[in-house]
Amino acid sequence: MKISVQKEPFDLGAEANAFADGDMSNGAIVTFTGVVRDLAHGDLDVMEIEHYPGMTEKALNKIASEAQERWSLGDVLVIHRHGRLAPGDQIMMVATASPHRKDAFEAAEFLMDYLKSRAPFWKKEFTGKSADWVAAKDEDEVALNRW
Amino acid sequence: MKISVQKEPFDLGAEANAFADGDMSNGAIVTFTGVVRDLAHGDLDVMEIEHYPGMTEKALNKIASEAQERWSLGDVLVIHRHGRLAPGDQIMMVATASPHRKDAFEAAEFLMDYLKSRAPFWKKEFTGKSADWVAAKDEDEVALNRW
Amino acid sequence: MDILYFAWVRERIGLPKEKIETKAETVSQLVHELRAREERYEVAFSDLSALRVALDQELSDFDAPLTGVREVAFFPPMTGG
Amino acid sequence: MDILYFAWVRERIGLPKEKIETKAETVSQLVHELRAREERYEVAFSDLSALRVALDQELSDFDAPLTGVREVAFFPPMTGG
Repeated sequence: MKISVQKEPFDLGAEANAFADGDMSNGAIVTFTGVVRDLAHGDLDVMEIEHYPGMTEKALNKIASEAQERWSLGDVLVIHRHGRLAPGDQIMMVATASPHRKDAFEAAEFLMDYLKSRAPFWKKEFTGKSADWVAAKDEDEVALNRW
Repeated sequence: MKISVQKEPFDLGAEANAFADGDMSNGAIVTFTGVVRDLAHGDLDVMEIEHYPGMTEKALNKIASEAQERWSLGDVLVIHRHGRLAPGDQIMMVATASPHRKDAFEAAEFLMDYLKSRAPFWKKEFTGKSADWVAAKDEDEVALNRW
Repeated sequence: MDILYFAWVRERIGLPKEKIETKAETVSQLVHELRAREERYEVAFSDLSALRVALDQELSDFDAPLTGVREVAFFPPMTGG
Repeated sequence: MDILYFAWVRERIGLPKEKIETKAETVSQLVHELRAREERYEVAFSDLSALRVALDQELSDFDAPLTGVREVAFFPPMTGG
């Protein structure tokens, strides 16, 4: 299990290869990567991600351990950035390995659903004229009911 | 949309990075990678994948196009190898990009479910003492009912 | 008409491809003709539920008509992914 | 006891962290005390449904007891991923 909370960019390809190479016995590998996007207004300059040092690592470890208990998984990877990011920058990724594709997919979706609303990160969007905290979405809270 | 049926290995990391770089406007990127594994007996030497040249490319294009019609997707990638593979070798990968994580996940699962039983590939497993065609699984046929 | 065989169907019949002249109007009639040829065909086609058929590279059914079809392929259920 | 504030709660209160002495037995009592201090606290805590609380870095509830707790954090619903 690798959990990383970091300011620095990560290399999706290098992380995916390292994850796959480290887990040869599982036939199914799923990755999810989140990218800063500018859906709302088309004028996003910067996204700033605040987090709660200490609690963040604990929360991510707990979420990843719970995934390993609920599904038949090999390794699990969670990387989440904080600090200033620009549109197009990769914010986070998760990876799961399992003997079964269904488990790998479900565990990755579970990790994402929990990351969205149970890991202590907060996003603030800066445009030329405003700076707004991103509001939590009801649908993200609802998504947790699935698990 | 990139569809590749190839004998050569592919580089998961390089493919994932190229896919992500080619699609900056979608916030959610999912990849699935299939690896040759030896679950049955622990003595797999080689897996040989036969396919139906011509039909394979058509079937993969059709599956990928259907995914793009059913979900809100940016780019879609499908790579599938044929020929001789050893345990630990990567057989295939799919990648999906979407503004929404749910769409990216569902489309990737859809692609996998259809690849499993609607793309003309057949696997034969060689061990020290036997050579057997892999039987299609009922559960893979059942998985299609979801879509 | 080109007839293609894949996986264990190819192995049982002993060749990947052959050209045949046929008046069969449906896939079923074609299968009937092939089975009558030799034992290796009889064996390969003995359980149609274990076989799939593609007409001109599109998955099809054993009832399907062969009108205009140039390529027929027989194979076991696919195991991709 | 360390009190931490994040995101707009931090901005409204104007500081990320403070040490306080309190006899509050639950989170609710602590919130009540803080609200009585100054208007910026009153504003930040005006709608508890828009807030979350963590006790010693574990998500908790406003009814939870503070016995033995060393670190309380207040913040809006999280927006990770």
